[in-house]
Amino acid sequence: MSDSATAPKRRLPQINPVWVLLTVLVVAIIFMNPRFIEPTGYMNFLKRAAPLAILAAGQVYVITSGGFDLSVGSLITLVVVGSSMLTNNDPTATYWVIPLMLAMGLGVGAVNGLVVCFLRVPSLIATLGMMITLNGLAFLWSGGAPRGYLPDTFRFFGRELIRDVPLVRFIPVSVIVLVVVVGLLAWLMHRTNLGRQVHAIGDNPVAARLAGVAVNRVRITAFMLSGLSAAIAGILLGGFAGVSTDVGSGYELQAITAAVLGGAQLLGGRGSVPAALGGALALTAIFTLLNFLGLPQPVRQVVQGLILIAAVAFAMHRRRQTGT
Amino acid sequence: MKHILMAAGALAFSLTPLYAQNFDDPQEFAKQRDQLQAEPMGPEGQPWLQYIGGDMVDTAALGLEAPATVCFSNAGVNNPWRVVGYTNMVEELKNHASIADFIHVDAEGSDDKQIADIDDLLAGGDCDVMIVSPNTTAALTPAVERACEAMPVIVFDRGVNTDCPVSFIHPVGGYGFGIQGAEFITSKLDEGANVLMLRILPGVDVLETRYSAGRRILEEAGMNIVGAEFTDGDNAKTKSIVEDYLMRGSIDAVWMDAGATAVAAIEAFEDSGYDIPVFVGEDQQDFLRKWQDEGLTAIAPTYPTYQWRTAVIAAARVIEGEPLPGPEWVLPQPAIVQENLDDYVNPAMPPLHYAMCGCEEMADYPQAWGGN
Amino acid sequence: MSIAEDTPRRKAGFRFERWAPLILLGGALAIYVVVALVTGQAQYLTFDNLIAILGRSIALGITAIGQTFVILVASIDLSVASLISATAVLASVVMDGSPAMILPAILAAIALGGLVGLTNGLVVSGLKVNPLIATLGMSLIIQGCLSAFVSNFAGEVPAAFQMFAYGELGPFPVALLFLGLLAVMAWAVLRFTKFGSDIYAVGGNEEAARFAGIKTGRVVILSHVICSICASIAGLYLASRLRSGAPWIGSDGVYDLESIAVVVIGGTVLAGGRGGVWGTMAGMLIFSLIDSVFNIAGVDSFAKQVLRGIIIVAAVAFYAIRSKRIVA
Amino acid sequence: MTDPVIEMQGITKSFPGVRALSGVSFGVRPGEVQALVGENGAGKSTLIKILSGVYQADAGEVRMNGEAVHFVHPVESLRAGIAVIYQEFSLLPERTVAQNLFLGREPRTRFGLIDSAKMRADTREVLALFAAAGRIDPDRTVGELDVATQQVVEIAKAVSTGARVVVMDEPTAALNEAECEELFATVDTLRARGVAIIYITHRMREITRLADRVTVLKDGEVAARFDEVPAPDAIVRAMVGRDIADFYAPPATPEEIGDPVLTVRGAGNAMLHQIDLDVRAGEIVGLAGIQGAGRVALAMALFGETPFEHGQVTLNGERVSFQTPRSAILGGIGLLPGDRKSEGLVLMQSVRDNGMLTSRAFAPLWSSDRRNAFTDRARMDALLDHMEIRAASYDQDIRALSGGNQQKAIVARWLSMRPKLLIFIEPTRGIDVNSKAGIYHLMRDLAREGAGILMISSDLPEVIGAADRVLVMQEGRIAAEFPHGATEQDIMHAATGETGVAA
Repeated sequence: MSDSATAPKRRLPQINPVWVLLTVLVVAIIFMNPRFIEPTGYMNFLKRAAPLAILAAGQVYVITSGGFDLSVGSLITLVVVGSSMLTNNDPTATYWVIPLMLAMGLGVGAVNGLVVCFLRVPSLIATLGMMITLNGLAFLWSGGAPRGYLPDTFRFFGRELIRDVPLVRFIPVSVIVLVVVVGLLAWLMHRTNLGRQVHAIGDNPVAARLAGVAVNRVRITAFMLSGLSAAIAGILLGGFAGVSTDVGSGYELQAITAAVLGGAQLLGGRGSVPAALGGALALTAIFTLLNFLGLPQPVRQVVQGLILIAAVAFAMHRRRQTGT
Repeated sequence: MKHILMAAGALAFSLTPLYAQNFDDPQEFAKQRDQLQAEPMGPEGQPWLQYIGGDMVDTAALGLEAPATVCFSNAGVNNPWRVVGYTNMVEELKNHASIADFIHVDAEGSDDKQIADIDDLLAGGDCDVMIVSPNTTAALTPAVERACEAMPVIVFDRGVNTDCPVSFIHPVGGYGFGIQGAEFITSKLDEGANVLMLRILPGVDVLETRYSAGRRILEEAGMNIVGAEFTDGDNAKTKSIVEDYLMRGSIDAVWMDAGATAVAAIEAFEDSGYDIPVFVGEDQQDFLRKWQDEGLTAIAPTYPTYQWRTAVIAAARVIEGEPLPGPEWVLPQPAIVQENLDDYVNPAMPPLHYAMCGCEEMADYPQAWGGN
Repeated sequence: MSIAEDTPRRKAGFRFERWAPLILLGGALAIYVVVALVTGQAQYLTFDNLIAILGRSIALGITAIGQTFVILVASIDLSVASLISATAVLASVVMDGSPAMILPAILAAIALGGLVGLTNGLVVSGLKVNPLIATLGMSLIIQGCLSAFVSNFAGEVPAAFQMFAYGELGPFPVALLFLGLLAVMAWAVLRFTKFGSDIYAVGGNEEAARFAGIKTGRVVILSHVICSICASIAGLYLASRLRSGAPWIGSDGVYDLESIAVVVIGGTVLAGGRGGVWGTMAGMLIFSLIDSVFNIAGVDSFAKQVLRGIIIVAAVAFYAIRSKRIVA
Repeated sequence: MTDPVIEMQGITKSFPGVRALSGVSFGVRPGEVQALVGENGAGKSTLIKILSGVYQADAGEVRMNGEAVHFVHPVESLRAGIAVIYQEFSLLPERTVAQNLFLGREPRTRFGLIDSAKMRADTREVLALFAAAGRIDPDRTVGELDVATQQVVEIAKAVSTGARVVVMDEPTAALNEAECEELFATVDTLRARGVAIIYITHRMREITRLADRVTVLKDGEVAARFDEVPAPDAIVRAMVGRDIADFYAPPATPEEIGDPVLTVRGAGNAMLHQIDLDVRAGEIVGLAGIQGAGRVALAMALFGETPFEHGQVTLNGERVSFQTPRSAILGGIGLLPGDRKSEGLVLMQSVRDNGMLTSRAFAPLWSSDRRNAFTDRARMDALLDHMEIRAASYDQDIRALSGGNQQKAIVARWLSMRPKLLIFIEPTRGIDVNSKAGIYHLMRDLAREGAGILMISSDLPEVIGAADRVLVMQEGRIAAEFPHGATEQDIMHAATGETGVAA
């Protein structure tokens, strides 16, 4: 339309249903437990959600580019186990171990991407293989049980609080990490060429390639960001909870669930980092709520399953209604 | 979806009364309580050679000749307890010239795979004696029965529903573990104190008996059990659960059915700014160190990993034709308490090392166990 | 016009894809023989041992046959593992040691499988939910319902039913013969029935199938029902083999992801429309052989996992690397 | 004269933003070949899709043997005896010829199993109608067959349904001369059997050879109806219906044509042989040929997607050898793919995102998506405005736009890169007549600004009208060259290899 330059029309911002869901859940939690509105309540909640939220923000890149990353859970385990092996009780080791772990996350992501791009193995299988391999590596490296404690310097990010903050009294360091990482990933996804091209290759890789997009480079970058986010999540989880051998198991499916709750389209083309954050918070809120309700683990599983199917069915329904 | 839920619900209601399996057996409870008090026989200071109850089986009639091949079907090395145990086993092998060959197959935590593994060993291996650490009791029974027909079998850790093995090696048991922790709590706190019970998983026999014994004692002493939660053995989840409980009220003691997440639970108190209450953990180094550093009021019941040594010793005796305790070899199951804590804390050992390993005197200690 | 239209397809005399599973299987077998010989354990090269290897992965094989159907229609089923647990528990509880209840238990298990498959199929084809998500959700629901009420081995199968897993007919285990029979039946369905033909059509090009008058939704649903029923049978087999059912046997065996891996290694493509049940059987045998190789070579269980992950990727790359299609 | 088997009356159909058909009446009798002609976008495909039940008409009715029918699904029309052979093949490449032929209606044995023997025999019987029968083994998988043979299978599939009405949509597009003759013979056989045939084509020669009657569609209306086949000129006039000089932009004057932008000498690869080609600045070169002649292969070779394996390529005076589209784009080549939906657009993204895609692809990954070395948002919007793209907003998903507007957005993608050579593949496929003229003038404007343009099109009038020079490809070679103003006959002869007309 020729007048669009003079009066650029913006689409009415459609509210992503995940925010509605999250609001309802938070209200329900507050109803169940009024102390949730105190800093201890919601800060603990955010602290708990931080690793999943970061993971989901990374996963969105891969999903939007048209793939899956199932390897993030075992990558978390490998990061925690590996850090404990490398720091070996030495507080000063943190300063090189953390960069090394971030590099390892990037490296694992790069391998995933290379396998998908050049060996042409579908990402579902490629990252499944990576998941099994990394789990084995974590065990192999540690001989079955991690050998070192994580020093407090390492655990700072996942465990410590910054106290005497005005208004909220205290802020967990992990919440700051969450804000910074998700903010960066959101900026990359929605304000840079990378983000637009991730969308493009997930939408139509052939068209993107013929338009000059370096499809492989973008895809590998998406996997690397997912790997990096898993490494960060691993550092937070290790910091929050200390060493154990199966820290990350199950996180890959939770991350995909969170991204899908946030409206990311499986097989690519659509995805939003803030909405994935919303999805992660909503998922954590569901768990918290079920906990408050005193519902046992099995019920949580059922609820998670129902919500997952309902969210996607609802999205498909809406898409068909809008005729697209 | 609705149909499924209804069907599952209907199914469940028909199940629940039938299959609430009995993990609360007063007779077994009493028996294990006695065994905890009993004076074990055998060499003092070497609990892996000691036994409670005096029955012995003769193995000379089995007619094996040294050196022989021992095959080991392992349920898995998928948690630190089993890793420490398996290391004990490998190190113990060095003490036995009569065991020429040792074949280890790992079922990676799957019943189906372990059955296949045992069949493989029977079909192709040149096994003379088989050691089995069953993944689950009922499922492995037929496979073990078949193995018994071919050769002498030693079973340890979990049992099987047959008495065909030469000996079934195990410590006192789950009730004993539960009793030790809960009695410690009742001895430290008054009636009405708030106790939080943390459990790993439902349905695992050895853990269910720990819980039922613990709960029985706490209830009898009039403790207020504020909750019993499953943690999946997940540190992060444990910490979250404890934090949530702390938001709702005070806790005077924490009872755990396994110590893997004990430190995470303690940290929840620390991070929320509360004093650490009376704690029941297990013999993992990280917990023992925390206990020592923070001066906790705590106890660490154990499910000793030295039973893995005992399994090898038993196999060697079978080969050599020596008698051994059987058909059940009940090992002592000591708890670590304040008085002997210093004997077990060893900063050189990894955090998830189980201190009650009976391995301190072995040749490659501590390197083989990951210590420095 | 698109690139494909203007580029005449090159005629391929030797269709690599058809033979790839056999090449892989041959490779696995060769490795097995070499490892047995090199480690001086020739006793592993007997007929008995071959049977033992064949019998290693019966449950996986049965599940994978079902999984082949859904993957051929370009769907996928992640709910098989929890369904296996559920049917194993259901069967062993219904039987509860009584031989008279064997038949009702089998029927109940298959009915449960049919119901789950029907629901999966309806959600996938009716609500258009991505099959990965639909069946993942279903898996959580089944597992949740199951572990809400059962937490350990429940019930007991009568000795007569243990024939399924432990019986032998001549030198062959009954279960192995059953698996063979099931594979032949699956092959026959895919090869000789209209339904089988429809499966390939829907998986290959859903639009073309619909234009040809095929009720595509029905084909997808029926494939899911078959897949779930196969999983129920695997559950029955495991109940027979383990004498009872427990809520973790499916997930412990990782039957969901492993059955998918087996199907894909067998040359069935995830995008649907190409592949078949013999490839899946080859994939299953490759898995069994690899397991046995690890056992006789005494590979440390952690290294085993590392190798297994690499092998899965490498096997799929073996097919995929030749394609020019962009995958994601 | 027999009664018509199909009668369509007053058919009207609109799509969002486009009126595809208005008040079209059309009929066909048993045992006749009715040619349906019209330019791309005239409404032929829409009419056929309404006949076969893919679309429902907004108004009007379809009668079959005198009874009103209302198909809501292609299966219903198929059952009623109407078989449509679409241009896009609906064959399953992984299945055999026999399986494809009887897809969805396989013969069964008494036990309900597929009767493979009968299916094979029936396949042979159907194929016997075609001269190609001897070459086709019913058990071969379709993917192994070449395009022409696949076309035969596609036709055989329609015939095998026992249809009384067969619709053929440009069936000769992929066939060489001998194969065309086989097809004509098949059509004659069908006609003799009393089958009614609706034959869609652009080629006058085929109309003269086959048709009994001709209906011409233009802009969604019946422009002319001939009960006897008229001279080709009459048909063409009815099809275009306007002053051709105005519809196409005027050709370049000699002064406008500059130095060669692209020179190719002796280049080739598996699909191309001995390609010699020049494209000059300011010039539009048309590339004609039948499907499979290698026109797209040539474009993709120049663009680095399926590179040349030997020979020389010079772009703007420099020797180049592009191995990927990226390097070709950096070198100054742009390409508009022929299949917009599957090769051109990222459908779920906005109009602006589609326009900026290429410029972003060459900017640093981490830099802002609003501005890069090639363009920025404001300039892209100005470009889109300049091309008069009709969209509610440039933030709108591009899939909601009409084909012509989508095509313009892709052109905008390239304009921001200022390419020296632009390759258009089927630039007006599926675009309505008015937008077509816009695209032609746009191409001419680009040429005037100094770009060389290579246009690949299957629409012969378009190649003739829009290009300054026409190259004809045949079997991977450039077979002939014609100046502006060549006739369709000349080009068709060269394309099908009937006579070796050299330029």
